[in-house]
Amino acid sequence: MISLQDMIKEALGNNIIKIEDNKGYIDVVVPLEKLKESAIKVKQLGFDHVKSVTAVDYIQKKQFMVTYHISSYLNEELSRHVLGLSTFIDRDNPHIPSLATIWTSAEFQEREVYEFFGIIFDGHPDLRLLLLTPVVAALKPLRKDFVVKEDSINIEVDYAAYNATKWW
Amino acid sequence: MGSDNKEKKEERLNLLYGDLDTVAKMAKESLIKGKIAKMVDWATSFSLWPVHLMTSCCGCEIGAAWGPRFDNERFGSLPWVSPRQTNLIIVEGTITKKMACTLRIVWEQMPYPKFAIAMGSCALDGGIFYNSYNIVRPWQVIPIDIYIPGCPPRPEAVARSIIELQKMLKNKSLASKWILESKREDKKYIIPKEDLCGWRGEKVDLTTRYD
Amino acid sequence: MEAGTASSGSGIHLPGMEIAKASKNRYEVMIGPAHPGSGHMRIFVEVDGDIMVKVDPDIGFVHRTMEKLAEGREWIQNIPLFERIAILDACNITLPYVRAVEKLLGIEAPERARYLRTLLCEINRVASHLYGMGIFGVFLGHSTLYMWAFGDREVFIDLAERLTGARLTHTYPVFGGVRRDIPDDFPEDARKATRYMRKRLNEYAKIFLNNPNIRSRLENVGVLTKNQAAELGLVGPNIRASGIRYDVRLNEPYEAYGDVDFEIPVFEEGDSLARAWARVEEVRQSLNIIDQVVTWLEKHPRENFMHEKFWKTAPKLYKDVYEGKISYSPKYRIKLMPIFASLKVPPGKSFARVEAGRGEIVYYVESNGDIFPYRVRVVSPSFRNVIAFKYVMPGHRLMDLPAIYGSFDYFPPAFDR
Amino acid sequence: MNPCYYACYIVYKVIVYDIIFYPPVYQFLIIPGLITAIIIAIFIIWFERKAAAYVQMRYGPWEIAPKIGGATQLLADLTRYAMQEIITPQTVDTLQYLLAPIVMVVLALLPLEAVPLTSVKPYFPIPSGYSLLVAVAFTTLSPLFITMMGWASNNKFSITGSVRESFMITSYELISVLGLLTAAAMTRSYDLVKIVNLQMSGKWLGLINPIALFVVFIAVLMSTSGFPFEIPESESELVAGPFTEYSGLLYGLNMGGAYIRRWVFSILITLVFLGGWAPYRPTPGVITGYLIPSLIVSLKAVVIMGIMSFLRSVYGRYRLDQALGIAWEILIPLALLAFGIGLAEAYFGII
Repeated sequence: MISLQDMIKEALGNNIIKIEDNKGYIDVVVPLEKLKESAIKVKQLGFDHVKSVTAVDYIQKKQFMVTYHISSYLNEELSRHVLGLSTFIDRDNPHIPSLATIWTSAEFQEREVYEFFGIIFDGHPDLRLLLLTPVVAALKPLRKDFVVKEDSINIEVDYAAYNATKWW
Repeated sequence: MGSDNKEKKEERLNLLYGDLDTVAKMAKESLIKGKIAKMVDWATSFSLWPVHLMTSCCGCEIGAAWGPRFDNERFGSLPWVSPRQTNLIIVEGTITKKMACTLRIVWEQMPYPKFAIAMGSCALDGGIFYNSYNIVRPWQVIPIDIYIPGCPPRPEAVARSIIELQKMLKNKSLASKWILESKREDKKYIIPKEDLCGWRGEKVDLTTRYD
Repeated sequence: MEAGTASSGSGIHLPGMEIAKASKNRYEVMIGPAHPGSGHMRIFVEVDGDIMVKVDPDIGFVHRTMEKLAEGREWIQNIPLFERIAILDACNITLPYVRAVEKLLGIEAPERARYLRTLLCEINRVASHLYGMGIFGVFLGHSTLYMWAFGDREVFIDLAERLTGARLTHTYPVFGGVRRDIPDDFPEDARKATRYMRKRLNEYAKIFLNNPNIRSRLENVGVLTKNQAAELGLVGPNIRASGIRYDVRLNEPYEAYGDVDFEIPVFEEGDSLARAWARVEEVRQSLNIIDQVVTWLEKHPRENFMHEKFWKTAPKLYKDVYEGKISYSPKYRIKLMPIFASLKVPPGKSFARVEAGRGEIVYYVESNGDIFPYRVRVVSPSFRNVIAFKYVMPGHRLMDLPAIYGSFDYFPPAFDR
Repeated sequence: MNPCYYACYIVYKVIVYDIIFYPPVYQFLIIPGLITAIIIAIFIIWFERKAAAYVQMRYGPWEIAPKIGGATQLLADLTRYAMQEIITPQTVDTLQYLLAPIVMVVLALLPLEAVPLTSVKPYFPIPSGYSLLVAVAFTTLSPLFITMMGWASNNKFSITGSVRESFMITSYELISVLGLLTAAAMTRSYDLVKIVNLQMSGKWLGLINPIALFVVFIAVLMSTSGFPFEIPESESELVAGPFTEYSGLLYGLNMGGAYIRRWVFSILITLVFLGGWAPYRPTPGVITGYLIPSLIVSLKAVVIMGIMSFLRSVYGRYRLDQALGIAWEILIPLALLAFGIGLAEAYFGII
């Protein structure tokens, strides 16, 4: 029984920039241009669905990290593990090949990342807004340079307007 | 005195000829004098049908409040499907910017006399999501009669709000007042409809019935 | 329903959300967001005659921006925040967050805490399944099932309330353990509840699942094969109804699930009826687990339910009350240890998954060593189930929409977060 | 004789004989017409809610009148509906939109003009040898206006609902007509009085030919969208079907209209299958010849309506194609079978 890490190493070869055992999942970092190729290879191993598509904004490094957490349903041995397929993309020009054509389960999650971060998934079959209104989505709310106020005293509440709505 | 009598005579004549305005006025006057006004308030207070408008997580407790244990149907209140046949909105928690338009449209679709209960601290002032970038205070969208604090409020609190609304209806005779005045005194909404519904991109009909 | 605007013609156009204009003999129906058959979401349905051709779920009507808010709040404050994802399943929903942070902290809850968490998780699972079944009943016009399920749900909400003090928002699991221990007479009540529920489940089957009228609505409707379910990445009872034997409790046992004895009901049919049955059978298994956990808790002496690192900072009164030196009185407010307020979590990335009532819930937590999380990513079960509407519904009749929608036990706030 | 007394007597006679007990007025407006129908609708809807509540482990309407179990609940609902604003959306066809519910209710009551409620000749509303045929023909009129409502509302849900309604019309009408006319075949008469008189001996047609009764019962459920055939107004995908846009009094009329139709059908079933005013034998006189038999018929009809209402708490709703399948594949053969059985029974002289 070879370990999962070796299996991945064997399958992806020198596509891997870094492979590490994070808490709860095995993280494989691949370069952006090799992402689709690696995804196809990983799927052939038996990883059949995407659990989550995550983007993290590293504003200081001017990078986004996009991680696909993938696992398996049909292969019981693989279903005990979660594999993270990560890649780093440029923050100013956020384009990434879409994996929704490989894993259908990524379709809605990529749409969500698109509207929250403004990351454009090239080749996505149906890249539209999902949760937000266009006005809010334009803020790209999950980026780190969008800051919500956390001080409850300074929250603007127009109580004069509130009084004006009392009726009868 | 003499001119008064003349007017009264004219009114009666109008009744014969069929001046509908006068007839409506006289009918309204008889409403004030008679017991019909009280009857209307009584009937409305025991027939507060909330519209099915699930807005957020307090919906769980709404389900429980009309479930067997708390059974708000005891107060004659029956959750109903279509806004046209109901007279109560229960705002169940947070209103997001996407939902606000729907809330206003549903409110406008309901026939008068109608009432609104804001349930949960999110509906009061944002609650735990007070600094979220995607929420709207419900009182900015529709006029609210009663607030229920709590996150989420217990079903007993929902029942209490129905009882309080019944009391309010009877004491202030809200329902019959609408029939008499045929419009609400204050029809202002804080956020205009074009702001709420503008994102939908469709042509919003801004001339509501009350302008 | 939006009847006022619904009549304004074919296909409305949302900027950024354009959908294809309906062709001539097709008809577009908007189910939601204020529609008795939708809950808090909208479904654009394109109908050809009576057959649904294209289904496009439009969601986000309950999006309360939790992932963003979590980045500005302390680690412990985020537990009640994430509870609001699906407050009817609060313990299951927050547990993976707690576990992910525990992984970063490098601690593990003591054994008693693990059993207590399992107990509340299973109570929540039963309540959540009953909620789903009730909504399913009302979708099919069967109001009696709705009332029964909501009435029996109260039994389990009561149990949870006795355990935690709150009907829905328990905030029970915290880092390193749980908030408090069970009351002394809890096991007896729990056994009574499970006995009652087992009896009721048979009655549910009699009036709902074996009702010929309901069976004819559900059989061979919304069929998902094993491979399709895996491809769409669905979760929870929905995949187990399609023949996939996947349950986080089984595949990656967490808390006390490795020690208790239970089965995972798996069905092969993959239709709406199988999904409904999967829930009923799962409730039965949960009742078994509750019984086992309660017995374990009774047999084992009271010991620590909080990790030593946090317990030693607890106020003296709190310890005294718990250890029985002072008898409990309502005037004592049980507070969390002050250490939680300024908790700093070591930098790192962690990932945790838990089988919630509606299916697997996944958290990705990233810390940079601050008192706030750097990034929290939540993927709730409904988030992964919603894709099914787009691919399963086309080809069915319009009247099948509630039958399919209800069978997936979809809960919009859980999607929107 | 005191002239005043004489005048009073004349007025009394006119009121009682020429107005109240004048059959077209009495049957259309009093028993079993409008007033009774409204009272029955109030009672039955309350009963429906209470029965459902009983099955569902709760109280149902209560606080409004705790001593009588909240029986005045529907009074409050009706008053509220009557006093609420009537919204006419801009997009509707105003005339049809306003007229359709009113015409629907009036036409729903029309069959009562044809059914005799007593065997005493002066109290027949329309003395006719074909009263069964006329009544059945009248029952088919009002559903057309439900279709019209949906069309006039100009709302997608309404139109879909009215299309479903018209599907249902085509399927249930044949069944109900076949089922009701089985009685005509068995008794060799279209006259309801004759049909009831034949059942006086205790041989109710419903007992002799239960299949016909069952078929008609299901057809009535389909026609008045009772569970499990509540398809045109199925709330979980079409908000309220054809009635979606209606508010205030007009919706009250719609809601009442369905119950009035159910009431009319119940009276027809009572007369045809359940022996009408049997075992009571009407004798000449207003009270004994008209009031009492009509009350007996009403009582029996109320029982039928109660059974129909109770089904709500047991069944969900069928899909449209399933309901149509049940109608065309099961009920119509059953109706034909019932017709055949009826003919055979008539031939062998059982009836």
